[in-house]
Amino acid sequence: MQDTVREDDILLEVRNISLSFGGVTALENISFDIRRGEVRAIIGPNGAGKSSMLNVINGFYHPQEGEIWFDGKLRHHMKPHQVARLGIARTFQNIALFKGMSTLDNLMTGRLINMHANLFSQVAWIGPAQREEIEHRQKVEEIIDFLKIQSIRKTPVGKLPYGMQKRVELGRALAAESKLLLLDEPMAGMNLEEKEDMCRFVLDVNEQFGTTIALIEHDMGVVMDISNRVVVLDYGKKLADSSPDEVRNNPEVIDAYLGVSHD
Amino acid sequence: MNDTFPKLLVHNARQFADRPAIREKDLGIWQTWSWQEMHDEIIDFANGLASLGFKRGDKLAIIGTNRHRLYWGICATQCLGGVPVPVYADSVTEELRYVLEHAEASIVLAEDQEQVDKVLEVKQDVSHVTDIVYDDTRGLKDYLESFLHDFAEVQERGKKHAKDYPDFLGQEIEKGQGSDTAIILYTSGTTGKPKGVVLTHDNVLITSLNSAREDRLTEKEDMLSYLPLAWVGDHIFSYGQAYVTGMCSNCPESQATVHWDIREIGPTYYFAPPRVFEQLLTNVMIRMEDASRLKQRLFHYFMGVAKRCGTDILDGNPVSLMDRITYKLGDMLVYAPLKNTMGFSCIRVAYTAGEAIGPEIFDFFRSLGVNIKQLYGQTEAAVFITAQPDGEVYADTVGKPSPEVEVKITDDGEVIYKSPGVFQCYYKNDEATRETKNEEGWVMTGDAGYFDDKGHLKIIDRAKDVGKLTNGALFAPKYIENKLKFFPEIKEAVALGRDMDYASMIVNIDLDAVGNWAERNNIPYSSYQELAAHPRVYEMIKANIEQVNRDLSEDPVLSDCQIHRFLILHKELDADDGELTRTRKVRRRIIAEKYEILINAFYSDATQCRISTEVTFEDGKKGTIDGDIRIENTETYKPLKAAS
Amino acid sequence: MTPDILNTIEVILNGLMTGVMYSLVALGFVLIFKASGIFNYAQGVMALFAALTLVGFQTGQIPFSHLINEIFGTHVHNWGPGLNSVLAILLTILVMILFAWLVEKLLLQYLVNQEPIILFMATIGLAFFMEGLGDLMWGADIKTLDVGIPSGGSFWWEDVTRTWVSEGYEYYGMYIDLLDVWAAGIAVLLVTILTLFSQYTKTGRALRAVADDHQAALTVGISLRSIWVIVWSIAGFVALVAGIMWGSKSGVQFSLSLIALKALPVLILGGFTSIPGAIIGGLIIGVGEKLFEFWIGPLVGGATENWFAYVLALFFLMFRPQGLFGERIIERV
Amino acid sequence: MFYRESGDFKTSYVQDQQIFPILQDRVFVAVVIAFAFLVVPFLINDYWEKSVLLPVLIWSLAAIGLNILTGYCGQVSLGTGGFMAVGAYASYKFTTAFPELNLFIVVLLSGGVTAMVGILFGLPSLRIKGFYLAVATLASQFFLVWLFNKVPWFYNYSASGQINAPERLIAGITITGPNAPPWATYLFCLIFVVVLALIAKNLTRGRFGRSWMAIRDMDIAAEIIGVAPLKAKLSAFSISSFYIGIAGALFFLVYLGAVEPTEAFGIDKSFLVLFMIIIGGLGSILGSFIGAAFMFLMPVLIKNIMVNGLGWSPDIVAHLIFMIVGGLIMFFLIVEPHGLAQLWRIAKEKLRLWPFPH
Repeated sequence: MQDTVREDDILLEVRNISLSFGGVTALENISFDIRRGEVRAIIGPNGAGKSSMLNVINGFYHPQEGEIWFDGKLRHHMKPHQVARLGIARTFQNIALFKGMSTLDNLMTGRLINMHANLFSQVAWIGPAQREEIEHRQKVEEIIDFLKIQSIRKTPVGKLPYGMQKRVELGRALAAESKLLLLDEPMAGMNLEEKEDMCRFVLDVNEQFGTTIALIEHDMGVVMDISNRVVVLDYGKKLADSSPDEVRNNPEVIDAYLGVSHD
Repeated sequence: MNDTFPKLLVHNARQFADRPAIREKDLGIWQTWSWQEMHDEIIDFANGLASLGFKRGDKLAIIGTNRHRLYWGICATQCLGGVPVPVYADSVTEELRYVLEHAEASIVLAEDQEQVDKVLEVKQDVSHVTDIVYDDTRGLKDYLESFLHDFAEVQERGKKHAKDYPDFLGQEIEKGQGSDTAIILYTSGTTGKPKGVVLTHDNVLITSLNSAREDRLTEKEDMLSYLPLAWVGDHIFSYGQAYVTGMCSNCPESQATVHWDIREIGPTYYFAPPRVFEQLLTNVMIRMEDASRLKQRLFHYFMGVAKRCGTDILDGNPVSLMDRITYKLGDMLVYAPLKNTMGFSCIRVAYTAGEAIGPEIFDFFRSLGVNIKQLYGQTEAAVFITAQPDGEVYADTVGKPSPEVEVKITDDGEVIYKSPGVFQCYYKNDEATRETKNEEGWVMTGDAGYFDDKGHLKIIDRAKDVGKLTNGALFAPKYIENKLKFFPEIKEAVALGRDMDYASMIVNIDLDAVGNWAERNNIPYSSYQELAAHPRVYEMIKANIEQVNRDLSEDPVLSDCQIHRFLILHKELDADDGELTRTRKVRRRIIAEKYEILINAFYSDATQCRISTEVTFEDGKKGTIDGDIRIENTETYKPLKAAS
Repeated sequence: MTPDILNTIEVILNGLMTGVMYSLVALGFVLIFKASGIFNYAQGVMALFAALTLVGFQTGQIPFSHLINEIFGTHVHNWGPGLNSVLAILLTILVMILFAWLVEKLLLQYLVNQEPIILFMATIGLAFFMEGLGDLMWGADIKTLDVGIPSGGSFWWEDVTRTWVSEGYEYYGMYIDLLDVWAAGIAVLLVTILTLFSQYTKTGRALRAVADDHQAALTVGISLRSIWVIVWSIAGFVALVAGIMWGSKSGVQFSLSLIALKALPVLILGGFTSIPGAIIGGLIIGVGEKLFEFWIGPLVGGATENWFAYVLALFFLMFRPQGLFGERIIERV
Repeated sequence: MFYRESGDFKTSYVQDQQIFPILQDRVFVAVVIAFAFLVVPFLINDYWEKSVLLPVLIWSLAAIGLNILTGYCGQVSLGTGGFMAVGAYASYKFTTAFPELNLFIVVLLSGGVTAMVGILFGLPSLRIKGFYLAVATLASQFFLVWLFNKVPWFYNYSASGQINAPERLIAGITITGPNAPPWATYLFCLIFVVVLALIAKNLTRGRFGRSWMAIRDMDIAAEIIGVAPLKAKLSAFSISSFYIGIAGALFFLVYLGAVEPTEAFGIDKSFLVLFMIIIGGLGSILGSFIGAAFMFLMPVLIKNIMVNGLGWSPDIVAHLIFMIVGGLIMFFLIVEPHGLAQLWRIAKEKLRLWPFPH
């Protein structure tokens, strides 16, 4: 990689991250960066530490070593909800929607970090709370429109088919209007058509809202199509970090990953 | 005198100021614009168009579904004395290219990225298009072409333009006259290139006004605008009548959500082609199948009551007190909830047109108290030629001539008319204009029909399809076929008899309906062929045909068309075998060739006929089906009245 | 030793004995929780029910006699003089197995894959139901239970401990109820049997397999439903043992079902899945509450046993949410 | 069947976010409330007050409170009885220490005190989940009741250890004490219930409600999208306790008049309220009402039928009621874990689709 990138083009940088659970190493000395406005893919075979990496980025796991720089600042020990407020949103590999709520409420929940009406105005409802509610409802409706999920607006998400749930989850992450969007296998378990739709949405999000995206994905075709740069992890170590084309031709990567993915 | 739509807009903005003018389900709610707000938006957009260099006489093509801004585009264009040219949203690029080229459109108003892409694809071929304005910005952020404009951006330019030339638009609106061209509507002809029907403000406005008066439409009506913008019906109902009455048009969220949206809005005024009503009825029946026994019995009992007295109550005919009370009860328990689920609770007037509607379907809705009526119209007439007045509604007629419309039947049986709505010409197609409209202003409809003794027009068929039997009596194959196809057991029917002594019929049974019936009656069958040849099926179809014959015998004009002989074909007519078009219309010529043996047998004494037919299977392989086909005679009835 | 020290030792010993009782109830919880993930609130009521049934058999009561008399105006009470203890215990075991089968048949099979908290609440419902049922079957009056386990203070121990006191103090010896000693012995025996059972029998191994991984157990052909019946039967048996002990000690009565509540903090301390945990947790709670009452009780008006166990569990949870022997929970997303 | 929604459409989010979006529902609720305020006070007598209306209203309030914590925020609590006791004793201390203090304020302050206690006992919820937490809440139940028994300051050193509600007036009308007219106590409770139910609805449909439900449905995901678990759980604990405290205060002041803590606020009350929300419907304000009415009135009804009607002995009937309650709990958890409120929702959905089945 040519290092012609300016410092403030980098949205997130992880430096020498190491993470272990009771002696088992999950990540070992990982460093890479995510530039503003790009789609960054993190790939690797099962157990490579991809999800752990995302968990580190959004503060769910705390690495024993290493630094995380976000938006030009060194990030200190933070809880996940504080990280969310910094502007990092994510989706989950196994759908983690709020099953008892409707699509609309799930998306509204995604906007909670932007809502501030205090207890007393909530109690009264009419006034600031209602105004705030409507203001955010509008934003959420735009996302509903964007993701074309109007018809399931008031359906409890538990009743939705899998592909739709994935879409709603993306919507919930979008609702936060974050700077960085982490997608953990957004296309896992989808059929071809759903995958194409989801690819389209991911690219649209990136273009329309200028959101920086980091995603974990197994489908190499998808990764090659939509990502600008790819990090390859294997057994908690970084194997490669370059453009999709270079990764595709990297013999080490082929050995570790591509070779076995065609079984 | 408000003789143009822009003038009406200005008038309505004063008269109905805060009343809703247009709604659109968007972002989860019914976004609403009052007449005043709509007026301001349209004025801004018109000014914006002017700033783009759009001027009197220019054409503005509009492509997209029912979006409020596209409707605004129509009026804004008219404000400047320009001519809107709506294009069907599902047009392929080829059609779009033709219309844009032919109409010489200079600006295109497109709904969204999809339509913009289409327009961009054809743009280099069509020289006139200078600018493209789009409504929905989604996905268009990266389109950097300077001739692409966001609708809101054009309105912003309009505001500036209005500041620079404050009197400009008012003067332009004043310049407009009733005789100016209001719109060009391209009809998708079944053959050849589409023709652009030129209608003036007078055409649209007077027709709208007359028809609205006839049905006493007021500014309180709600109309669901869900049919294609480029279709004359939508233009009259959602635009023409809306402007003359001040009522509100409601645009659904999307085509996929129409049935939810209608339920929410609960329109008071509604139009749908027969197939929509048919679909609704089928849905009702299917959904009732799953209901509990009690509900089913309740439903069927009260539907029986409705059948007995519902239409009479609707038409204001005398009905016994007991029936009135039961009907009222039925209304509480069944009819009103049913109408509620379909969104028909508030309907005052609903129209259907375009093709014949099954009497069962028609009566079903009328007996519920939904005032559906039939009308007969054409793009060339700005819709209204005839319509059924309240209280005079029949399943088999299309009503009486609308106000100020004269209708005549030519000697050949063709319906012709003259009205204030009659179009000026086909755009840049004088030859076609001359063929359709004569010097005195009479327009040929191309339909054969006659007036019954109640003064109602009855349409029989396309004039060119109507022939004569050897005795000189009228033979209208499609009319009889349609009558037969209203029976659920019959899927297709082909009537034969032109230049013959009598009419015969080739029938295709409906495998689902008849198969179902067979299962219930323990009739085993393994194939369509076997079921079709079953004697009891023949019996059933025969009964159906005789029912049709009985109806026909009461018809003063068509009593000679009664079917004398019929057969049930051993295979289903299939588009793959060329017997039907892809849109499932019968290809008479192919059938005549293919089944010549059968046709000959009809007009001989044979009661049996052997035939071997080539078929194409689903996987594309060819094969043959052999079969002995029975031909049966049917009862015919003495005509009730002699032809007048 | 001063009498103070000796008294403290006595309190500790008594606490240990009470703790054994808690452990017995907690044991039933752990068994069911391990095998089915169900937190069986009804375990205490099962003990009450088992004890009631046992007494009923012993005294020859006719089940539902009150209800029958009420409805039909009859005056039936007993069908005979009653059974001897061994027979009564065997019959009661049968009843508990029948009960386990019914629970599986009527309740559990409909609740497979429900959230744990729903299952928990269902067992609360079950507890209420059984409480009503037990009372309706056998009457709500307090009954004495005697299956021949010796009870009363141990004079031998009193005599032995009397000699431990330092010169110049007056001391009457430590009081230990023989019943408690028996209970402790039986508890040890029970745990041993259960351990052997789960280690060395096929059924036992199947139980452990189910506890480890439901799905895996299903794929190797272990019928979850029969496992549940077995586990509930064993829990029923444990409940019977606990019921006998508690019943012999303080009579068979409604308050017996409340020991289930006491078993909850025991479980929290010991962890829900560990049999040794249940034992040690029970001992800690038993000793803890007795000592606390002994030392602090008098200062605050006594009756601290009502809440001590819970508050202790609460504080404990704050620092070790997984209990003493529970595995550390690593949360995943 | 009765719904005619066609034409009842929403043109703004304000309309769309109403508590009762359907016109007919709004009318119905308005009629019910009007009836409760304008008609019932004229019909009420002692029996209806003490045996039906007051307890149902007060238990509804407690059920709403527990539902906020358990139904909405997913934190199971078995400490309801203890928190009700806090409300009761707080109200006793307030009204005896400041006899001039308006009763409305006394009750609200009692709720406030209970909310504080709730926060204190809610702290462990940050580390403990599920039934671990349920067990931990038992600590509050037993400890609090013990406290009110053992510390004489709470019962003003009265010889009996009981507390008795002194007579207090609002605008010249006696609200507490033996001489309070039924309509006054009823209206006093009704005002609290109606206002607090509305507030509960407002809270649960807004920012707070969503953060609670997010924690309930998937706490880890909730935290990762930015819900602070500390705030969400403690706010649920405090607001829930506020409601339960008010219920406790009303229970003591206007309903019982005299209480002894072990008897009035025992663990059985905790279970009772838990059952109310399970049977009524977790996560539903309406369900809290239905559940409270059902759980309170069902035994009363059975007792009336069997004891007064059939002449059975009360203790047999009491056992039967135990069985029925337990059976119902199991039945509902199996058949409809979302309770009567869900049955009502389904029925309503059916009525809206009538005559179609779906």
